[in-house]
Amino acid sequence: MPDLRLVKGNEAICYGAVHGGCEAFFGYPITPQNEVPEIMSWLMPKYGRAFLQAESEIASINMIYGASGAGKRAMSSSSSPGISLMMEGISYIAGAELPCVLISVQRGGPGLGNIAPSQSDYFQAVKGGGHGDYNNIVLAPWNAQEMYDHPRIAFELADKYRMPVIVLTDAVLGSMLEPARIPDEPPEIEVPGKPWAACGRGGRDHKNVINSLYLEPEVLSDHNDKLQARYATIREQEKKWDTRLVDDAEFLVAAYGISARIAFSAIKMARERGLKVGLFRPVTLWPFPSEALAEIGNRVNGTLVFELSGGQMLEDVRLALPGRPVEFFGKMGGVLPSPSELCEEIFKAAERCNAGSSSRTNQVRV
Amino acid sequence: MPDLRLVKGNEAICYGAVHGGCEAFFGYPITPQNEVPEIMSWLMPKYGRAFLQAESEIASINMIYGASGAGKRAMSSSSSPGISLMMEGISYIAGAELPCVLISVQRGGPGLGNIAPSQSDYFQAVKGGGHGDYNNIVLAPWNAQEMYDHPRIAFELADKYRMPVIVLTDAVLGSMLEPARIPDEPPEIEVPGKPWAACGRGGRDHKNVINSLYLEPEVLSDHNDKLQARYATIREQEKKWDTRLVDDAEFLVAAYGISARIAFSAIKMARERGLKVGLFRPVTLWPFPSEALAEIGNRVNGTLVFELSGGQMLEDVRLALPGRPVEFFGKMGGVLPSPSELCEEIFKAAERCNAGSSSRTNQVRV
Amino acid sequence: MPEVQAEQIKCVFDRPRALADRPHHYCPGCSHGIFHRLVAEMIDEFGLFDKTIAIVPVGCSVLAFNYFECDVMEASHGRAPAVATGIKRTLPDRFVFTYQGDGDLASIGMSETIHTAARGEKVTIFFVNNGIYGMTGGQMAPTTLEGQKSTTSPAGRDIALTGPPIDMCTLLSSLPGVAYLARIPLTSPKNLNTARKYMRKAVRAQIEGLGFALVEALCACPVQWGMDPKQAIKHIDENVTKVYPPGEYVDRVSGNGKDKAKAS
Amino acid sequence: MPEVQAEQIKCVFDRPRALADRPHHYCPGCSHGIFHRLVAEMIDEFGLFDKTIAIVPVGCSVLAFNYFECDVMEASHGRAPAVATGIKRTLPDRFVFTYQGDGDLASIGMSETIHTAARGEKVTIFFVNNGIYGMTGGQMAPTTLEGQKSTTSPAGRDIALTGPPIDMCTLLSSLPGVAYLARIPLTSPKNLNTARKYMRKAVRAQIEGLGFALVEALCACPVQWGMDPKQAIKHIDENVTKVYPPGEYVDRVSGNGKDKAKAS
Amino acid sequence: MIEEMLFAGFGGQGILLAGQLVAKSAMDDGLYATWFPSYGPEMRGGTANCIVVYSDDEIGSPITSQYDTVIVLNQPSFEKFQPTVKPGGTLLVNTSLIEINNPRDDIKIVEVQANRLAQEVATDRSANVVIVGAYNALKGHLKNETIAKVLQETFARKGQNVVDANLKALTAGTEAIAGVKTN
Amino acid sequence: MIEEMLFAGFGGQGILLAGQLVAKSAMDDGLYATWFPSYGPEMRGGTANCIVVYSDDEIGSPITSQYDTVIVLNQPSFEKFQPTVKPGGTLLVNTSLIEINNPRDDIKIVEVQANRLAQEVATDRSANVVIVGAYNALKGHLKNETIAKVLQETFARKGQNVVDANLKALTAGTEAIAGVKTN
Amino acid sequence: MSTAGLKSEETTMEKWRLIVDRCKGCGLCVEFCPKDCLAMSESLNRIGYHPVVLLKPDECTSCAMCAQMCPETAISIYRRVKVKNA
Amino acid sequence: MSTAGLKSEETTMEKWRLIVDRCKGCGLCVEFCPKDCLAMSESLNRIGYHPVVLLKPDECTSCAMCAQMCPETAISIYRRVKVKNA
Ligand SMILES: Cc1ncc(C[n+]2csc(CCOP(=O)(O)OP(=O)(O)O)c2C)c(N)n1
Ligand SMILES: Cc1ncc(C[n+]2csc(CCOP(=O)(O)OP(=O)(O)O)c2C)c(N)n1
Ligand code: SF4
Ligand code: SF4
Ligand code: SF4
Ligand code: SF4
Ligand code: SF4
Ligand code: SF4
Ligand SMILES: [Mg+2]
Ligand SMILES: [Mg+2]
Repeated sequence: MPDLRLVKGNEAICYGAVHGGCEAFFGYPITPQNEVPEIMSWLMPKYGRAFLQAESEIASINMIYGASGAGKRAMSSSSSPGISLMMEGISYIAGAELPCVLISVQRGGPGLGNIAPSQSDYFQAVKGGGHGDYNNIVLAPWNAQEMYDHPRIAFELADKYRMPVIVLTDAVLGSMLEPARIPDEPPEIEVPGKPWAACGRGGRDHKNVINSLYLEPEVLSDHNDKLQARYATIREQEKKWDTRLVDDAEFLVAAYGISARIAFSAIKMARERGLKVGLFRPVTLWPFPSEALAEIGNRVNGTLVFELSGGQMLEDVRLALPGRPVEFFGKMGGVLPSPSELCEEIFKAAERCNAGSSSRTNQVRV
Repeated sequence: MPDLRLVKGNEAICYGAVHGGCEAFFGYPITPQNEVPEIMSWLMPKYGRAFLQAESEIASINMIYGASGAGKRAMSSSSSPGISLMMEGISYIAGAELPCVLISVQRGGPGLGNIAPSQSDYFQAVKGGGHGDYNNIVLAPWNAQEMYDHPRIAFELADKYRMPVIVLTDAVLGSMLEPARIPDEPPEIEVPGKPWAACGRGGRDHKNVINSLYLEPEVLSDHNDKLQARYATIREQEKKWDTRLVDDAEFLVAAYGISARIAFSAIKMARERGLKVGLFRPVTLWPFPSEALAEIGNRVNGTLVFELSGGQMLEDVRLALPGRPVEFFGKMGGVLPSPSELCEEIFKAAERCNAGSSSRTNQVRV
Repeated sequence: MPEVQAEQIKCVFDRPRALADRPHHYCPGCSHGIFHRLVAEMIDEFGLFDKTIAIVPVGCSVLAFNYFECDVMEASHGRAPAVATGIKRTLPDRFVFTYQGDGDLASIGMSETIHTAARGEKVTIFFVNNGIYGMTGGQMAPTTLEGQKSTTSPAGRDIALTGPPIDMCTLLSSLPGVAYLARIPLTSPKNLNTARKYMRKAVRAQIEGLGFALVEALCACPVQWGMDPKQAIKHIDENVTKVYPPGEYVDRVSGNGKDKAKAS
Repeated sequence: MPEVQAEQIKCVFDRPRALADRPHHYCPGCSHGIFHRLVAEMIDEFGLFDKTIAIVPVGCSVLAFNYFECDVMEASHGRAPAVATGIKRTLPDRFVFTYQGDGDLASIGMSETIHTAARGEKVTIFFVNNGIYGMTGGQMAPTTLEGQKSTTSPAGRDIALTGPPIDMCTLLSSLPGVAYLARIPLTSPKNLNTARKYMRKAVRAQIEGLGFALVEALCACPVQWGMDPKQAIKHIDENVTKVYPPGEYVDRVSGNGKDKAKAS
Repeated sequence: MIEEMLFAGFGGQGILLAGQLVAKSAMDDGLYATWFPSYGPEMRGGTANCIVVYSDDEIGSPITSQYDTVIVLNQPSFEKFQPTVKPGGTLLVNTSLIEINNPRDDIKIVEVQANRLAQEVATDRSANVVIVGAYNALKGHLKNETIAKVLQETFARKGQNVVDANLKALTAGTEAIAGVKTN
Repeated sequence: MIEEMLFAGFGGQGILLAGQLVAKSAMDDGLYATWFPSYGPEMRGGTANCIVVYSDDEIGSPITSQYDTVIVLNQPSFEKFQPTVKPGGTLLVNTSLIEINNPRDDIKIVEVQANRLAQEVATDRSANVVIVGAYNALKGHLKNETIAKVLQETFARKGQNVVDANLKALTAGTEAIAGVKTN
Repeated sequence: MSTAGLKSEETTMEKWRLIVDRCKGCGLCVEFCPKDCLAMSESLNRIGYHPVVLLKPDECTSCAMCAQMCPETAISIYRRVKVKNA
Repeated sequence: MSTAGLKSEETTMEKWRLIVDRCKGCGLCVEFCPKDCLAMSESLNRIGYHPVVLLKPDECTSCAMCAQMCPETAISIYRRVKVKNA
């Protein structure tokens, strides 16, 4: 087992990517993920891989399209405004069935907002900020170890399903130092062949075309059906989640990423004060582990969704728990509630649920 | 009452915008909305208003930002890939509390897709394809008359709430000819004052700043709270919907825009065949008329959501009808089911609901 | 001993191998078809068939992946140079070219064009300047001539409102990353031969690792110009070339290694 | 009758009215502060206080809306020229300027910069070229010098990989929509006077409706350059100006109406 | 009454205009009407078609897959769209350019030499108007005067010559059905 | 055991490094540890602070609002963060630069002349290390040798001189608390 | 002067061949033939255009100017050459 | 050579004024003073920098070179001028 290193989340991402076989990185600086291009600028060349600081996020995502279309494991990293600029490109990548990995280090929005931690880009990543019916697999790490592990997993899933995988994280996890086990050198990995890649025919008896244009409605419809079928497979096979203290739980908190960390502290506090609270943490935000959540959510008195947003994952929780009391607590703009503040909210929410005063629909923000 | 004119939806939009007080149009060509910039190129100058073909959709949305920040009613129009490119700009406009109107004429996706009609950009418009917690008011016209009326309404709502309003339509409604009552000349309208506009101080005792940057988390949090409070007001006051044949309905179809047109034909067919079906058509997609839908949806045997997508509005319908049987029928890629095909689907869905075999969660696509 | 001679039929002109044997979707008289063939000839001539990756744009030539027989990627509107960069950076020994229209390259894709040139990216761009948005129905392009009618400048392009046409060759010629830059109208068999000469250098610029190369073809879009194909060709020779002078703008490929940076 | 004289205290240098009386957030020795003041002086000098709309960028000067006392809009990264266009097209009698860094204007905003210039948009750009991404922590900009270390070129900029630095004045100078274009380092009181001279013309270009105007200031970013402020100033004079020659590149403002398009 | 119809042909044959003529006439006759076009990616030369619906009741779907009437001006359209005529419906065929193979026997197939008739009274380009005349002669839902008025409005900008030529083409179409050739 | 602490001061005072020193030492001592920074938009001269948590149990939140220990190196930080010390917690104050106004009486306020001590044994710049020494002398959660080893690793690249100076600063801090000044 | 009835894929001449149903009748080949050998047919081909025809086969020099200018690469050109009989 | 103890907003000299707590000690004014009148203080001001001080007020010519170069516009310059006593 490799030694522990005290690493920044952004640093862990770089090692995770390179160790996960990343062959090309294209990115543009933006706080709070600047360490990613900075480290990649020397780490990639060290292993003979391509690094280029693109002139913009739009160029980045389109360079990825090219590199990925040519059969390479390609990645970019950005934060909220930069990710928004990639929406057309992401939709193209999804449409052209290309694998790629995108690191989204969320910061405060909307607009220029600020550089403080946030989780307000959930909808963008999970529901699809670009046009058309497509999905990204979305992974949500919660500590430095997962910041290291997820890029590799992301590349594997991306190649397996030929689609974009987003590692959705935030300014805290990106800039926080924490121990993680990271080998010194990239481990041996196996990368699947990509017979579809447009890398020059090299004697192949047919040309490969990377494309998302299907002019005939029937053909585009079939293409969409194929994508939807793939998404259905992923929903069946790739849901991942994590729980803490749920076995005897009477109340549940659902949170991901940094929120789950705060929630974990808060539920421990709550338990000290006598309330049996458990934590449900989706690790894949898409596919969302609805059934696993329902299994627990249906036997507790209520569920509090905690996010650094105005209530986005909330909708997926509500969809997973129709008719069950679901409460919400959120903070926006980079404000992080302390565990004790959240603990108070847990008590209030639990009380409302116990008293039956938690409206089962009042939080619908549609 | 003005005479009927046989107009294309895209043409109706132009008259609607100009008659609604549009003072600046910036846009970039893209099928299936090319008539909009084409008509605006002569219609706007005719009334001394600004028209400029921008070099890109990104430039368009940022020109709108400028014109709107300067206090003008500004609009752009585009279709799926072009709208995706505007996501950063839209988020900035939302963050800076600027009014603007955006016409989104949806086409087949993802990626380049095709130019056939589609409704697969619902999530992007309704959940927020850009970063951060923000909402757009989203209007969904279903005939040429509404294509004319909605831009004006959109400007009014945009100014009232200082936020983007999207008219979400599609390739059929955009290129279809239909009679609409459109006056020959722009009617007199009243435009609210914009004391916040950055149009030069002109002796004002303070400077006006158009901005979405709030570096301090607490301040950005307050800003977000303010936006959320505004959104709550809008959810209370601005929901609009339309129904057909719901009074005696035993089954319901929920659909918007062009889908609602097809559905309207289909439910008439179904009624001829003895099934009492009604139509629920949200006119505002955000705020989504959940309560109005619930009122009907809770008393019928089931609801079929019909969209030209893989199931997007579906989620809002499910959120509005927790625990109720909700079925889905969708077509992607520009394929338009005929009314009779949809009629078949209505019968099948109604049967499943009557038989109790409509799973109440199986359609969750999260 | 007198040589015995016989007569044989020799093919002197035929479709290049890299050009698919299928009908184009272009309008009658559209230059895209000619330029496609010239590009395909280059692939044949340099033996690049098996190591070429073409990037086709969004524009009338959006379906060009059906016509080039090499591997192809379809880029989003304007971003072909970024796509090319992504490929070339990971497969530096391949021949990577983009084929782009003027709306694609000079309007929405301006940033990618300039930056790719500025980086001296070793890719080749075949640039179809027809001064109009063909595909979307004849809207004004940044390259549309002064006074030219288009569906978004129905009274003719007013340069007081839109600025004068953008001359991409001149604009790019100041960038040191550019190894080769030339412009030629596709208006006669003679010009096609010059085009071939230029295109050869643009291929060599990449193969020899010299840097970025671009050949701009002045093309006809008879339909959107409202002209018949012959008129359109004449219009290019008489009017378009005045605004866009043909010639070599940058040449760091030719033997002497010096730039020849003057339009003829 | 001999004049009766008395002594009075006269202010010979003070903060212009258009510059807010509050501390900047910039690092010690950062040129942004100087350039802010020069811009504010222009607003005062031309009496534009009440009709100016400033557009500030994303970059270290992102908070410049706190410093300019006129109306201000904050643009998204790189898009200030589009925002300016949106304003100027609807309020043609206002004075509209953007203030932009080199990452903002020459990297992500390249397209908006070029197109706004090409359209001859009647706006004025004050361009802070410090050859680096100051705000985000010293990453390479397209303007970073060859061999210069940055956080994304830790071994020094390798132009074989990134291309040589982009010279915006040269690039823009071929566009006929440009009415005025000049570059000056902010490295001495004398240069500041030249800067004022240039900036006046850039203001006039707009006021007189002549077209697009841009003044590029070669600026110091001591912190990201890893130099102290004095070294940084010296570095500009000795090295930066070699790559970016100061002078007037386009001048359609001066009396004679002719271009003077040569860098000194 | 609801009439759902399709017009199909080459891009240059004036298919879209023919449909608009019918839709506009229907509107002017006080009916609800919709017209919806569809064409390939090419600007010229590809196939084009449009769907027209008119009715005395509010129109739901402006598109459908089975038509009361289908009008085809070229061979590919004939092949492609013959199957979309509702049983008992009408297929109007431009036999100037179309060879009728495998005709269905559950529909009414009407042959019109649209190009020839057009050339006779005007130019080739008016074949689309000929067939509109034929259509209305067959179905009779619309007022002939209304169609003539709409034609007049549509072509007014191109001069009275053009208007007249098209009016003649309309009449030629009408008469082709009536079987009464007078000139 | 869980220790939640905050370091705060000007950007140039090595605040972030001091926090990292503690976090790294905790990790090397086999504890869980997190370090989270926060700074203003300025690259230099603004205020900076970081939160360090270490514990013998898995750490939930790496951030909190009340701390067991707060270390402040400049006046604005003192004003801002005194209220964030948990009742009974410790506030370590760099009295070289801070004037203590309105001290709370429910916390332990420890004064260290960090800049002066640093200047005495090394340079002004080591004030951050001085205060880390003082902190551990007070709390004693971490092994002094570990901190010294981490210091060694951290400054190795800058040469043994710098390492030695910082080791001295560490000792100076330790001794300031021990009240034993030996040199 | 008509290709009417020509249902084959190509009009095969010895030196000048046309894929008839690929011709879009643009007339560029006609325009650029230095010998004025070509003209447009009055019939339509299967894709709805009036294709070109080689009016004067004897005057054709196989110079390929027509083929060069054809956007459809519908024309191919052959030449009778004398070869050594090895 | 120290402004220590200077708690006022400005150091007020007749011809040379500094807003002390706005000075970031960059030294550019010092560098550009043709008369070498300026120097950095050893004390810190309230924002944590060593501000500049006017060392030789008598030699200062009010030329404003220092003020010109100050990124903070922390310096303002005054000059004693003779005016007609109207
Ligand atoms: C992001 C985006 N914006 C706009 C379009 C619509 N569009 C398709 S092609 C085109 C312009 C084509 O013009 P040009 O590049 O000159 O090529 P041409 O058709 O003239 O060959 C446009 C605007 C698009 N597909 N994507
Ligand atoms: C879309 C987007 N991408 C990236 C960023 C991050 N960002 C902020 S400022 C900046 C560059 C600043 O450099 P420059 O324009 O040269 O200004 P300076 O700070 O040097 O004055 C970047 C990349 C952003 N805010 N938005
Ligand atoms: S529209 Fe113009 S560019 Fe497009 S295919 Fe037709 S002629 Fe060619
Ligand atoms: S980082 Fe550079 S540009 Fe930014 S404030 Fe500091 S010195 Fe100025
Ligand atoms: S080969 Fe030459 S001579 Fe023969 S038809 Fe063609 S252009 Fe004319
Ligand atoms: S150039 Fe080609 S397409 Fe045009 S008429 Fe001649 S053969 Fe036909
Ligand atoms: S005014 Fe001139 S002489 Fe006086 S201190 Fe400033 S630079 Fe020196
Ligand atoms: S130039 Fe200004 S900030 Fe710099 S030292 Fe002098 S007074 Fe202080
Ligand atoms: Mg074009
Ligand atoms: Mg910079």
